[in-house]
Amino acid sequence: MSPPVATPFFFYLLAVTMLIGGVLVVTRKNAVHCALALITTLLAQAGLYLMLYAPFVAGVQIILYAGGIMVLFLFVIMLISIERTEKERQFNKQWLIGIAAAAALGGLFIAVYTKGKALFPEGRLTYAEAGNTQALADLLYGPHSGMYMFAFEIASLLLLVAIIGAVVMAKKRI
Amino acid sequence: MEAMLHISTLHYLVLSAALFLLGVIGVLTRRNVVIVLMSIELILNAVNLNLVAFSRYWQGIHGPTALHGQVFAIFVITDAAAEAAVGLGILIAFFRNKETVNVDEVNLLKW
Amino acid sequence: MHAIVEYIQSYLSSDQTPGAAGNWFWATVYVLLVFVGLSIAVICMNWLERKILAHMQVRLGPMRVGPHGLLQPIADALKLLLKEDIMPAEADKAVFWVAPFIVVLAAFTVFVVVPFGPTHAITDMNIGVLFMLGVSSLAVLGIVTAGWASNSHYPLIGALRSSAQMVSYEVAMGLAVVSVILMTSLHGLGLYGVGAAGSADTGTLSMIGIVQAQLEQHEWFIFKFFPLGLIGFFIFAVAMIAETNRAPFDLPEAESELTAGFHTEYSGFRWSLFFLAEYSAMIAVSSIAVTLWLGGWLRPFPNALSGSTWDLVFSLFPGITFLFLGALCFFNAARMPKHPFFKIQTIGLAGFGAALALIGVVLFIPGVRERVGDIFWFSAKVAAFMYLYIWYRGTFPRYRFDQLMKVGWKVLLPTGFALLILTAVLGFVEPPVAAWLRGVL
Amino acid sequence: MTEPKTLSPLDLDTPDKTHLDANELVINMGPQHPATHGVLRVILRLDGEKVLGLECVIGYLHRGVEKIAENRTYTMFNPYVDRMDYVAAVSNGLGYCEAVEKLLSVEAPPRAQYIRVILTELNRIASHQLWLGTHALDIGAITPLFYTFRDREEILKIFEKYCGARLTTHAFRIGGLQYEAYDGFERDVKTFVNFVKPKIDEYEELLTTNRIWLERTKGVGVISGKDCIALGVTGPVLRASGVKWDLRKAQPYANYKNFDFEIPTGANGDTYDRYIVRMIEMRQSLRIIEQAVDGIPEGPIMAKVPKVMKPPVGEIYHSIEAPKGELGYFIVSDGSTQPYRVRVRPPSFVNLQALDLMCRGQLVADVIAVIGTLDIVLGEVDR
Repeated sequence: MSPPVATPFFFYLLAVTMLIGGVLVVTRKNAVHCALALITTLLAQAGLYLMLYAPFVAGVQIILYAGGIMVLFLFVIMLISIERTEKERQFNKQWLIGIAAAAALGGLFIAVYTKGKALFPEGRLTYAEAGNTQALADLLYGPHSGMYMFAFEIASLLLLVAIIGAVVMAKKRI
Repeated sequence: MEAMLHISTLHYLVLSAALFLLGVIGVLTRRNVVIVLMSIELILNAVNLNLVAFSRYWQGIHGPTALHGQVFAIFVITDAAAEAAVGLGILIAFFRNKETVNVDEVNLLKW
Repeated sequence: MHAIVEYIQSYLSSDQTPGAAGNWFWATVYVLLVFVGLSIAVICMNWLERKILAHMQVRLGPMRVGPHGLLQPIADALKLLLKEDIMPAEADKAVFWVAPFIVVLAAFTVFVVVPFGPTHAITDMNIGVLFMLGVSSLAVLGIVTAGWASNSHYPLIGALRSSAQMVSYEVAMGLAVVSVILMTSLHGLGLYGVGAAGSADTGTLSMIGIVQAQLEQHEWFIFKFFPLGLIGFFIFAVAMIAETNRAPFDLPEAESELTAGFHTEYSGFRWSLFFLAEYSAMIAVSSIAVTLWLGGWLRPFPNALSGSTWDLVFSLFPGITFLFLGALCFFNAARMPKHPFFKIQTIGLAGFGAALALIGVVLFIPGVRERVGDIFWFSAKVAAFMYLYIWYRGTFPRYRFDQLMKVGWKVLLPTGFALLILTAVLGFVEPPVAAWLRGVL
Repeated sequence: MTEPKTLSPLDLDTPDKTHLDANELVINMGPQHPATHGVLRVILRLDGEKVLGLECVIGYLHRGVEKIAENRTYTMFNPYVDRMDYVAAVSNGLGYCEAVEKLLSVEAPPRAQYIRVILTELNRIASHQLWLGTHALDIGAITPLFYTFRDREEILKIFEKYCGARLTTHAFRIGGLQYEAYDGFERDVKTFVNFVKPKIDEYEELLTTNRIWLERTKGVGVISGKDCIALGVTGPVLRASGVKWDLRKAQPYANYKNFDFEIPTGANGDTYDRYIVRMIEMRQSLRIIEQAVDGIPEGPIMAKVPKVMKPPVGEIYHSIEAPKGELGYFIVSDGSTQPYRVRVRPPSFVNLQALDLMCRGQLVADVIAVIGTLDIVLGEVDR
């Protein structure tokens, strides 16, 4: 893998795409538009993962998030009628409180970052992405350092429970 | 300008924080449950971005196999899938009974 | 000036893909080549499908535009581009506009990692197969939004059907793919994942890596662990037809039930985008199948007919094929009616045949024939899949929706799981057993 | 014009609340729909994809054929009946001519009878071929359509040679035939019989053992023999439900009693059985044709009928076994040159009644298969 080209340009492009997508998700009336904006955000984020030398996570992001979860969202949006909800009030009554809380959280972030900026010295790295998937697999199930094996099993159990739960919840007559 | 052009971990953290805040605003202010769920996805993604950015930072110190942040990101994605499935399942059950998708109308413990 | 030329030439001597070599010029050229090649392939496919299907159904197919209807796809494309683009009044304008582009983008982006040869790919990715599956699954989004944005019953039902279908068959498809990825790690040397990352014993997701694994193991994966590879291939072959919404799984566009499915309300240019996407998606999944099971760019019979003589014989195939096609054109030109009305058509067909024959002759030149051999074999295998698609369409009735789901979830998925487990077990057991057998014999 | 209140339990105004919540989704299939064989409109009441009930809205092709009859002489009305079941025009003509002949108490001479049988049976094959092609097309198999049309063409060629028309033939006249069989008629028919026999095997090769075809047709649109009789369903649909009822055997008309043939019956009354029954019927028709061609007697082709027909006062009901079922003509004569009333009992119309029963509990895709398997022609349903 050659060194990345025009890193700042792509970073800002993807970052701006993500933020615009995020703003649209929060503000659009139509849920399908929100979903499309979210998909844009997710894909831009997959691009950022690639820039961070995390190709496997990027692939999972595309196949699971954009290709799986968002299809589920779109499916549900189409099953429930949205014509009516579009005409209704979009924000709830405590929107002011919500924004205030978010602003407070934002203030906290800013404070943390300004204080702790010095704690993040950039470790420069130029290494090939080639082994990324294999290294991840090694961490997850490898014989030498498979320290996440147990967590992985728990996650699969969680998924099983979620499947059963979703079926029980959504089915009219079981 | 130099700080702007050299993309460091902090850049990713700021982006992630902004995304997180957007998600929080969405969760706290929107009425439509579907959009609230999508905002939760935004939050989870912000966290993921953070994790992967730190994973890269960590690799710079401990070598290429220090991928714990990415492993965590994968777990978060798994969790997001489970959350979306169950959340939308609840949503459908709720909609079938109340014929609404607004969170502030979920004000009964049973119906 | 010299530096630029050197930069351009720098790729030619390397044994990498342009993406891996970081050569922007050649990467751009490859992107353009793939794009143009794909468009031509879709046009050819359009004509071939109509002709082959017609001959299966005792009719002639297009005969009017050009000799034997050869110009028909171009006429169709012109018609579609000039046609009025109708937007339903109640449609969601923005989404309606963007949906076909999502589908087309997803269908074309996939080709970034398709390896037409060891160096003939735009780039090679560490996550190649994952990338292909992921990006091709994005097409569902376009289909769902297209159906929704049309704001009409039939497209909506068609969209829901196709998304349900694509999502369910993706699972079986993924299982078959994973079984192949397991096979890549089996060199008969060690167990899975043993050794450091990147060592010879670990598997790979890279498309080029998968073909190279088949090369190293001297076995196409369709024959590996017989019949496991064959079963995996079969699962994939069924799932890929369902993925691309083709007969007999073409419920989303079931004409007799849903008129045209999700693209009922589309017309003109935007409809043609769906058409383009459908055919390039067919080519895309076929090339995944070819790469994973049929040895990608490798020529057939690498073991039985090995040696430099056979290499030479097989390297003549591209030229022979084109010469044959040219001869076919000449033969048909000779059979044309002798009436002056058909003069232009006859000349055109003969000219086309001459062009094909010329290409065939060029492909015999030693320097050229070594370089195009891999592309030719890859394309030939993909073309065989395309023929299968047409053949299925001419033969099979259509499944009902519940039966389709039953096939996906109750037949393919359990088979896929069994296949995965058996592949893993065999991969674990085979090396020691083989070693033991070697000791005994 | 105000829409008349629907009498059925299907209320068109059921609020279509949402796709998810509504227990019922009302969908309108047709009249412009590729799979409703013309202009049938079906209002489907669905629970998801399951059919809760349906209602057929017909009349889009109504031309008042029965009323026209009251203002035409018996001879003038003859061509009109061809326009009802236009894919089996010869059968329609046979039924009408025989009914009027019965009213006039004349009988067509034997030679005419034989030629009538040959043409009618040829028409039965043509009708079944058209049915098979379109039915398979509805289920998604596109190729059989072209095969059947290729072979049906040969039948139409024989019709064209015989009477000049291919579709609405007006082949028969009251009292016999207008045209003598052309030179080489027998040879043409024999060639056709030998030509089409392997072709029927070809159709079966494509479909009979095809897994997908079996899954799409077995157990779909089941109707019991009892229900068939209660609804008045006739023809292959009735026979596929296990009732051995064929007017050619039960009330022999023309000279069917002289021919040796079998009546195929099914056991399950599903779409697959109906398909098999029709395939066997085609083969049986070929058998009848072979016997008839070999035995055409010499003689006149027209009985003595008056130029101006004035049947005696009275009424008559005569029915024949058309390709689609019992085709009956009820004619009331007041002694004048024009019938007082003609009432047609079209098999398609009566068979269509069973659609609701056959589709309940099935899926939407099955509705299309069942409409196909009933083999309706809207020209005949609406008249």
